Amino acid sequence: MIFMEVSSAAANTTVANYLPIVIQFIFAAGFVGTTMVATHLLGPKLQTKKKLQAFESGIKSVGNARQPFAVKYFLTAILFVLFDVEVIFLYPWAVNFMELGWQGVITMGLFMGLLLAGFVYIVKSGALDWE
Amino acid sequence: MTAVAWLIPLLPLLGFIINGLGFPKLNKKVAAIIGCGSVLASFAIVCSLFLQSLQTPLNHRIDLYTWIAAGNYTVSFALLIDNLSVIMMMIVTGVGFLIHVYSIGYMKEDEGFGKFFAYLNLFIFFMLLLVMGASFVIMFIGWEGVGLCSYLLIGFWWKNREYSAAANKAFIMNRIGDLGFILAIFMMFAVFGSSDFDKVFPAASAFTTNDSIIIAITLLLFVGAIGKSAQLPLFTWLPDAMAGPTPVSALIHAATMVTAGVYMVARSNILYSIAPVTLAVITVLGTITALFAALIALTQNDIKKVLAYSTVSQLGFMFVALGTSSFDAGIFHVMTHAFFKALLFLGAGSVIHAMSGEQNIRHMGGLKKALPITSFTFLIGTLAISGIPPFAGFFSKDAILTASYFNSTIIFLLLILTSVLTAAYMFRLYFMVFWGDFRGTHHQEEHLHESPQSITIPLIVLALFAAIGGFFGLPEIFGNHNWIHHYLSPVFSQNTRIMAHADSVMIEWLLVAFSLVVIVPVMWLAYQRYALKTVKVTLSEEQLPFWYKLSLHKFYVDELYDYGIVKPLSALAGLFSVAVEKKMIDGTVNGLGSITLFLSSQLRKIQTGNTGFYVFAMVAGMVLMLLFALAKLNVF
Amino acid sequence: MIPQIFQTVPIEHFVYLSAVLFVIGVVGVLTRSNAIIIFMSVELMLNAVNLLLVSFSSYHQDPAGQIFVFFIMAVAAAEVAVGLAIITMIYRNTHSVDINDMSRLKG
Amino acid sequence: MMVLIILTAAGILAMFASVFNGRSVVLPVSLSGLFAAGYFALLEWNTNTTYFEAMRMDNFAIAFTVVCLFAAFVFLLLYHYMHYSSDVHYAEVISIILFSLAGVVVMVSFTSMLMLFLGIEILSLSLYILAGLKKKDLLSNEASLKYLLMGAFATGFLLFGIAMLYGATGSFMLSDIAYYLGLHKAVAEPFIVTGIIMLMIGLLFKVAAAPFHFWTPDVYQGAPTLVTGYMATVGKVAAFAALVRVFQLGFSPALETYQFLFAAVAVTTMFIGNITALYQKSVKRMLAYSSISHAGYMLIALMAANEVTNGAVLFYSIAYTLASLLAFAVVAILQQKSGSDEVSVFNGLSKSSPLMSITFAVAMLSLAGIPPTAGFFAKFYVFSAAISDGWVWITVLAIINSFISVYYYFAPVIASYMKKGNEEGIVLATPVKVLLAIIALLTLLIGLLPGSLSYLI
Repeated sequence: MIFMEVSSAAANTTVANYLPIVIQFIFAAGFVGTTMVATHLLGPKLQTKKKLQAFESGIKSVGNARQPFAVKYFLTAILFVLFDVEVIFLYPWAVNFMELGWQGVITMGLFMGLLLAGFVYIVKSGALDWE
Repeated sequence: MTAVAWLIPLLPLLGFIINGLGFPKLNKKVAAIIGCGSVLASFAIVCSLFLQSLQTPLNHRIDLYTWIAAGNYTVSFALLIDNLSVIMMMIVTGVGFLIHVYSIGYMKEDEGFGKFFAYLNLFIFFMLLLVMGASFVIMFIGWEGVGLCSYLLIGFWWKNREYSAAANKAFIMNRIGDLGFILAIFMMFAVFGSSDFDKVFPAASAFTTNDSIIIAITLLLFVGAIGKSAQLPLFTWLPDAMAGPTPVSALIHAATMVTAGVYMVARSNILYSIAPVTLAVITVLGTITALFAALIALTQNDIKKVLAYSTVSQLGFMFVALGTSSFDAGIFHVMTHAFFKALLFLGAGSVIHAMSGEQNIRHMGGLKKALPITSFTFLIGTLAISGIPPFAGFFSKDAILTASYFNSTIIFLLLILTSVLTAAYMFRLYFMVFWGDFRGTHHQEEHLHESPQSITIPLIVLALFAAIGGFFGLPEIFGNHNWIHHYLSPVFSQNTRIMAHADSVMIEWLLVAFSLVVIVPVMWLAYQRYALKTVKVTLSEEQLPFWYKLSLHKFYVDELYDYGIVKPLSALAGLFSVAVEKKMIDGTVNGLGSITLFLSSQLRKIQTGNTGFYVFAMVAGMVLMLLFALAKLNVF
Repeated sequence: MIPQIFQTVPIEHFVYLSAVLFVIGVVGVLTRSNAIIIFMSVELMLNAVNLLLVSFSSYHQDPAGQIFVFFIMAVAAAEVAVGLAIITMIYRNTHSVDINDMSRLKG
Repeated sequence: MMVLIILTAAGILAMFASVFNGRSVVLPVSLSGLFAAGYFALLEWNTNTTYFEAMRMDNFAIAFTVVCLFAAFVFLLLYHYMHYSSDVHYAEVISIILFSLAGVVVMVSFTSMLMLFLGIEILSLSLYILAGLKKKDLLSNEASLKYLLMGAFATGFLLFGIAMLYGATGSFMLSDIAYYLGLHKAVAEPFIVTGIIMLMIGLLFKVAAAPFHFWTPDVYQGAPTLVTGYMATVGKVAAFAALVRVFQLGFSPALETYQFLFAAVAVTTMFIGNITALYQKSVKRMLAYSSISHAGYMLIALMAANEVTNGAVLFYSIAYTLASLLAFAVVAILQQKSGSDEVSVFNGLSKSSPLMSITFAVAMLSLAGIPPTAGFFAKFYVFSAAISDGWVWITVLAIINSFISVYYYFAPVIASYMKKGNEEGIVLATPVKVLLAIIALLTLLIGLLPGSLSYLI
């Protein structure tokens, strides 16, 4: 077993070693908790019947609030995800910016150029036109 | 001439290409010239090879190019020209050419004329490949190719009919045979590292007699032969194949393709001589097939069906010859059989042609006046197949009977019985068709006519050979040395098991005597029953006196014949054809087909269309694979 | 670049965690019938692999594992884009994203 | 590398052509891209050029690249002649095909697991989209969704396998993995075994081997016919090349841990494919099952894992690709004309289009493995690869299977020659005719001269 040595080494690990994970958990839970509590406390509370309706201004709400989104939202969201994720390739480049030098710049330029080409295609084919 | 031997298969292939591409634009005359001319040209080359082989035995290998190179195995596209392949080539191109000529007349009204010749040429090409191939792989190519052509040609007239169970049966049976053949080839690759004759046979000689590997290979090869040469239990496709045009029946299902199994066994005689067990199997199976098919032929009413069963029976004879190690007798019978059976089929075609497509012999009768040439040549064919000296069939059958006599008395007696039956059903056929009164419709009678020259000339030529072909293998007693035995001896000479039984003079005389003593009375009985008596007994008053003129004594013999021979044999034949052929063999074959289809209908239900199930199957598969792999490593 | 302290956590623990996550993903694919949720389960499987890769990367002191993770993320994003587009297309035609309704092709 | 650049550039050009109203330049651009890519691939013959320790253009890679480029070339032409005026997404389809080819090139030339993953995904994502081309067609939708969900699921397994192997060996490089396996051969490591099997499953899914084949019939039937043809040829051949490559370059020292699994999968695949195909009315679906069974035959060569394997797989791929190209082309043309893909549309084809019926017959003969077509020798190679290592039982089963298959391959051929149908002539564009004739001739030629190809790799 390749992990044998590690397993034996694991004998002298302590709970303290898990501290970063514990801290991360605390942060994650704490952030969610804090935000929820904070909005609850900070928001002004005027709970009249009309206030609880989905729309005010005298227009009665009709049907289910869970209407399908317009596909346009969807398309934009999908495109956002695509371009957003590509950013992760910038991260290792940024970290090693100096070592990679000009070659890195050129490579990333090419990468961004290809992304940009995709973007141009999207704009040209009208995927971002709202109407 | 061996330098241009590669042209022999190439010419028919060219004919196929030209006719195939030209159809339907090419006019019929040109198509016929190309179709027949290419085969004739091949035949000419073969003839020159034959003449050469008469001086010095040929054993020439032509390596055209390396065909397959897979790892350690190479198969070169090589042709083998030796005396055995030359004699087979003679049969294929010679008889093939005559049948091509015959087809010009037979198919002239057909709109698929050019296509028909293209298929025929393609068939000749593959058949030549089969007999000329210098390795089992090449032979297999030809083997599959002729099967394919047979399939195409049987279906030639099936345009509007539903694709029937009969065709499937033919298909499955041939598949089973091919399976045996190809498995044998792969076994040869595994054992000898090659499938070339000149590597396999010397290597096989090193094995001891009855070595299990050799037995397995020979048995598998024989399974291939069973399928192709319509032996028990895979023979029922052959009568069904009669649906094709008659020249096809003559060429493929009588003269050439069905004898491929015989050729293959003869070619691998060295392998078989090491496996006496297989030879015994072949002998027994051949005998049973011969007897069995002859019994069935006795009661058939379709002219082509009778001939088809007769072919099966004669093929049985050939296998007995092989099984008793008289390979030359087997090939000799292949040759004479090609002559007389092609003749009979072509004659039948001529009759069918004259009868406007009628095939039921009960509706024929008295055709000898209208079709004199056909009738005469058919008679020669009948005499030849019945084994009447001096016609061809006598000598070849005689050689087989002699060989079987030295092998086993029971086999010998059964074959004698089969010979008698052969004479009985053939003369029944002959007399029913050509003698007696015409029993067809008035319309048919008006249109009775002798066939055109392109049909009668091949008949005459074949009749000539059917009459004299036997002298190629004159037995010792007639003073002449057995030509075919000596001609083929280079091929079979390495074979140590072939017994020299020159001291069989007594047997030879016995057989001649037997032919005259037994077969001639059978002929006479058949004449009584089928030529003189009205077959479909429509007793009208005018005819009765004629019958009474025949003596009471004769009537008695007739009764005896009826109750003593015909009735029991008919019953036996009925039993065989219903219980064994239909129920057992066809049942099994169709059963195999329907089981597979049933499996198919069940298996497709797994494909539910539900993605959830698909994913589940994937996961289940993964778990199984992991479990097996980890269990194999003893992880658990 | 990788905090030393993580390397003292036994690698098995990471393997177990990601195996569990992976199996949760598999079970999600197996049991749910909503195409989007199945898709999310697949993403969960991919992220389990990501976790496994980074922990091995840390264990082997080899950045290749992390590079691989980047590629998985990028490809997963592309897959999501294509997948959601297909699901949208189907929703427009059938007003359902239930895969049990999707069995016109069978046999 | 040049090959990848050219294919990507051609794809981008084709993509832009659609938004800048340049439909007419799409075909010239894409075809010249294909030819240039083929040329540059062949330039590297016998050079074994390595790129970034991630790809190696060895002869294996080049041969498979060229086969896939040829298949793509055929489909581009067919697509052009059948859909130029009818499909609004004409240019996009072609650019997606070009992009997917970039994935194919990566898949057949990788030396690192990362590239294997990327190649597979580039190809698969393209195929997911292509399967759903007919946006309003519910069957096409369903095919696309099924393919996507199951494909993504299979990718999960593939990645998990890669991760396990990385954990055990510390590298993504095939050569490193092979080195490690060679060193620790005796050690039964669950990590390695699990890794190999998970990865195997991911790839077996792509080649449609049982029991990971369930997507195939549904997707093949639902997808537009030309796309199905593309999947069945390029998609399958590339996936198979990847499978061979990863097991040969990476895992060969651990042969005994997976060999019997391949044997079992191969046998199951052949039987399921062939037997289920018997009952199909739709020719497309029949061809889908047939393609499953062919994966089974090819797996036999892979399982044998000897010096014949590469040649056998390449030869089989070529024979299978040529025959499938013909078959799908004919089915696509008939389907466009009559709107159905049932066997009955073949009725009377020999009258209405002799060329199509004869080429289709050649294709079926080749797929059924009847001499002297390429398919016979393909099977011959594969079986001799198995038999030379003593795998007699599997050869017997494979031969039985190939005989079963003849039955269903003949059904449409019989329909086209022996049944009466619509005899109105079918008009084909001349390039399509020439293409069909050339592929059929190639099939026969390779059958007659198989030796010339077998020395390639």
